[in-house]
Amino acid sequence: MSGSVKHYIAWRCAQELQSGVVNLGIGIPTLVADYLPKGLVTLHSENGILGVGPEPDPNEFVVDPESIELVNASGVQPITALPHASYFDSSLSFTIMRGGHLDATVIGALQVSETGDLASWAVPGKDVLGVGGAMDLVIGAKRVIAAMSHLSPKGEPKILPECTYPLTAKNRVDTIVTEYAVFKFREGRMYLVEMVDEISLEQLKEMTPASYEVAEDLKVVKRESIGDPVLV
Amino acid sequence: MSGSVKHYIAWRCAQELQSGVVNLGIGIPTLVADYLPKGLVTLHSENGILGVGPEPDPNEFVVDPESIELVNASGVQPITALPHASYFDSSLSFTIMRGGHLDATVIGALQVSETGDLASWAVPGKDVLGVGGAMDLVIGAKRVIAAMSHLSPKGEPKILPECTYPLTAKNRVDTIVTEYAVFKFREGRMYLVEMVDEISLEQLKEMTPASYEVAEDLKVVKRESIGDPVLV
Amino acid sequence: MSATLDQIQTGVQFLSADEAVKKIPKAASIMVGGFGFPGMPRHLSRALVEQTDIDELTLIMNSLGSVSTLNALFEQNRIKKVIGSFFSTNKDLVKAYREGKVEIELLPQGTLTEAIRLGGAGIPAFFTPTAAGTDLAKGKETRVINGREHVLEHSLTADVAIIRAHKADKAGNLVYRKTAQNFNPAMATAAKLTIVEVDEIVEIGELNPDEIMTPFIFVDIVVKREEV
Amino acid sequence: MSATLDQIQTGVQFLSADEAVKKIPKAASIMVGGFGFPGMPRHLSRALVEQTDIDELTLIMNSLGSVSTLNALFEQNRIKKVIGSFFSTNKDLVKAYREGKVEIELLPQGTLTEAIRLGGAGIPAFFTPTAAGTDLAKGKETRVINGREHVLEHSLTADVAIIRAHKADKAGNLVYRKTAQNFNPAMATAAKLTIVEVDEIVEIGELNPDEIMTPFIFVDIVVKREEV
Repeated sequence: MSGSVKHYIAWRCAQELQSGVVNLGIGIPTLVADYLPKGLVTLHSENGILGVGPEPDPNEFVVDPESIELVNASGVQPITALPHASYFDSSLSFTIMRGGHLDATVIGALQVSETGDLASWAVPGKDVLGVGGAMDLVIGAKRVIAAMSHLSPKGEPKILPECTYPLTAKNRVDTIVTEYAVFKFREGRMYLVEMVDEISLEQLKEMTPASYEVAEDLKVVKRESIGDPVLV
Repeated sequence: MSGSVKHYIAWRCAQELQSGVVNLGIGIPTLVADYLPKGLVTLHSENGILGVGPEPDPNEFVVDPESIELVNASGVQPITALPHASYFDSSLSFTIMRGGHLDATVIGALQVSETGDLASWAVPGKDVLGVGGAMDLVIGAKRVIAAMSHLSPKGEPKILPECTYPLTAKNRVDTIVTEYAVFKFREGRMYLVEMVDEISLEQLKEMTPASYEVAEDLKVVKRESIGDPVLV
Repeated sequence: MSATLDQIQTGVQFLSADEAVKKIPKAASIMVGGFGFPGMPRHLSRALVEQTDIDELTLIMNSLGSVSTLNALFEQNRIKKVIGSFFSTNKDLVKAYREGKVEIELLPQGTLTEAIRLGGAGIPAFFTPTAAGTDLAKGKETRVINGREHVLEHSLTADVAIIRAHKADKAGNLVYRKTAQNFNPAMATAAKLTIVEVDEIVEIGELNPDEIMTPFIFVDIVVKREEV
Repeated sequence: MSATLDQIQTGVQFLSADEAVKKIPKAASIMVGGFGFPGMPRHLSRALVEQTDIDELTLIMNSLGSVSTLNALFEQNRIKKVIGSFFSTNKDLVKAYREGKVEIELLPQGTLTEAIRLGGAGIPAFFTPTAAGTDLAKGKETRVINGREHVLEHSLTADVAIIRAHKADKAGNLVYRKTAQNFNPAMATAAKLTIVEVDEIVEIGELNPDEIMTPFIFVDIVVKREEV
């Protein structure tokens, strides 16, 4: 997937987020931060901060593992804090997540099923030695936005009748954003609500084995070239 | 029970406490504070302080319900804080209690059984509308010292084969201190370890229907007149 | 996302006590902070007492002292149930209970605080050793874990929490002082609508981010206390 | 009890890192604080790596990065089991796991932190919605509560916690900074022996009592970090 496609997906996710508190997962979701309305959306990071600011200038900031105290959920990437930020321990951080207090999370996905199941952490047949905070994020956030390429790197569909990869959580996805389309779950049914004009409904269906309905108000949009945003 | 008897019981409890962190219940246990070795025992109060100091001078301190911020577990009695004090919320306060972190609690008792059951919060046939933190204290403290008069105000025994009043907790009492005797529980058995010289073993037995053994090293002591301690 | 001070909007509202209590629905469950005097939201309590069309309430609070500003609610017959740990000394409540006007659910204080904290954390039930083998465990599921009997307790959430803090900043972050914390931070996490009264409102950036005890995400409405 | 500063003794010991790790028993379970770099007790970790007669260890920690000072323990074959949420990127650990030398128990990060917090709070088990219906719930008891499936998780305690804080006072009270808190405050409560490394040791009374995050009751040994 090209950088510009990733940025398009991130930008499109950001359009879903106009206020509130959001946790962004790793991968494409990290890019979403650049497109959020300034000051209206506050970012939470599970390692213990509400009010994540931009990364410090790498030319001015040297990471010393012995003394660094402010990083994002990677555990190693330095960040800054916004003026309204607060810090807390892991228990309170996961109270925010599991307890239903996040307005949304944007999370990368390996597969999503037509019932909103999410697979994002493991691949069958491989050792499963890490899960992190993904399951808590997805179980608790008021909205779960899956940000993903429409097809796998091998060209296989990822939006399926049922996930074949190990689940992160059942029935929790609220919105799927890919480079071709946006799907939303309403009362347990999956709807196509937006697609780009460069493909047909039939082509989309072919790439999307999950059963879904086409929303009455389906929007057909031009995929804009986003490119790297200019950081202010 | 006369004031001097209460003070004797409190003083005798304090002899059990030479270091660590202790929570004192209401009634006689409150008096224990006056007899503790200075600086070696730190007091915890369940409303959220570790490091309770003496009450402020009532002539200099006016309680304003609108603004008072530092009280003991009564919720209304002002206290001071020692130099090493810390404050915390109820969750952490009960983590200290239930989690087994208190070295001891001294608690008033209505009845104690020969298996170490404690009844301290309710009387049969009356409305039971309050329990407070007693159950958590007794379930969690490393040592539970029951501070009590040997007989009820009606002259009835309180140290019994089985409690007839509603229990606070089962098998948790470690030491019983009355104006006549001290009992300790060792490996599930109750032992008489100390008594005052003004009564005989037979008289004590008569007041104490619980079955207990007389410790090999039973101490017979003179009950000292304690009186009000001089606050420094 | 390098938002500056004047761009930050968290959605936390700053209202008067009267405006705030108007947001409380009829038949609401309400958590009320405080342990005795400290941390008790007396300013919001007075406003609630005056807002007489909100009734059939369930109160979740540690205790209700005999001089509590909320006692008028019993005289007004507006309370259906109270859940907490210590009500023995409140004559109005004991009277209402004896007359069958109020239901009381008694929990050990540590079970109450943990039920609230876990309610806010999305954990609906837990096994505690507290109260095992006592009357307060009657009718509750028990289980022996690590050789010791435990009671299954269900966590608590509420429609509304009315709490008290020392300061809020204009984002809605809170700090508490001394023994006035008590149940307030946990209750802030466990209600759909959290209303907090504070002594002082300060600018964003004036609170040390390491010392903020309740992040704004748990706060909906901030009310500045007025002198009584 | 009006103790003055020079009379206060809490029993907290102040030792060197080498002296401190000598208190760790063989075959101990050890909680290790930190989330990535911040809050990781690197000074104590180095001392533990050098104290080679302590083995058959169980580590309880969120993750073990590929540059962790503790990785030497795998080369030294001193680890029996690790419990935590993310180990995928640690080549030494993955290698030891594939060779059958190390057992790994994987928990969702929120379940891990709550299991530690509740372990310290004397609550041995809880129902969480996290992981319900996933492979990480396999073999675990489940129950539908409030219409939703939950997994019964057992709390964690340990023989030892090695953690990191910013400052300790001479009573043993601790404060943390920024995202270096993470698992440290909960781990301090959940171990029989809590050893903490700090940047600075200050006099009693220098920490604001409202800002102390770990009261001394949870601390056994304080070690001042030395410059590396």
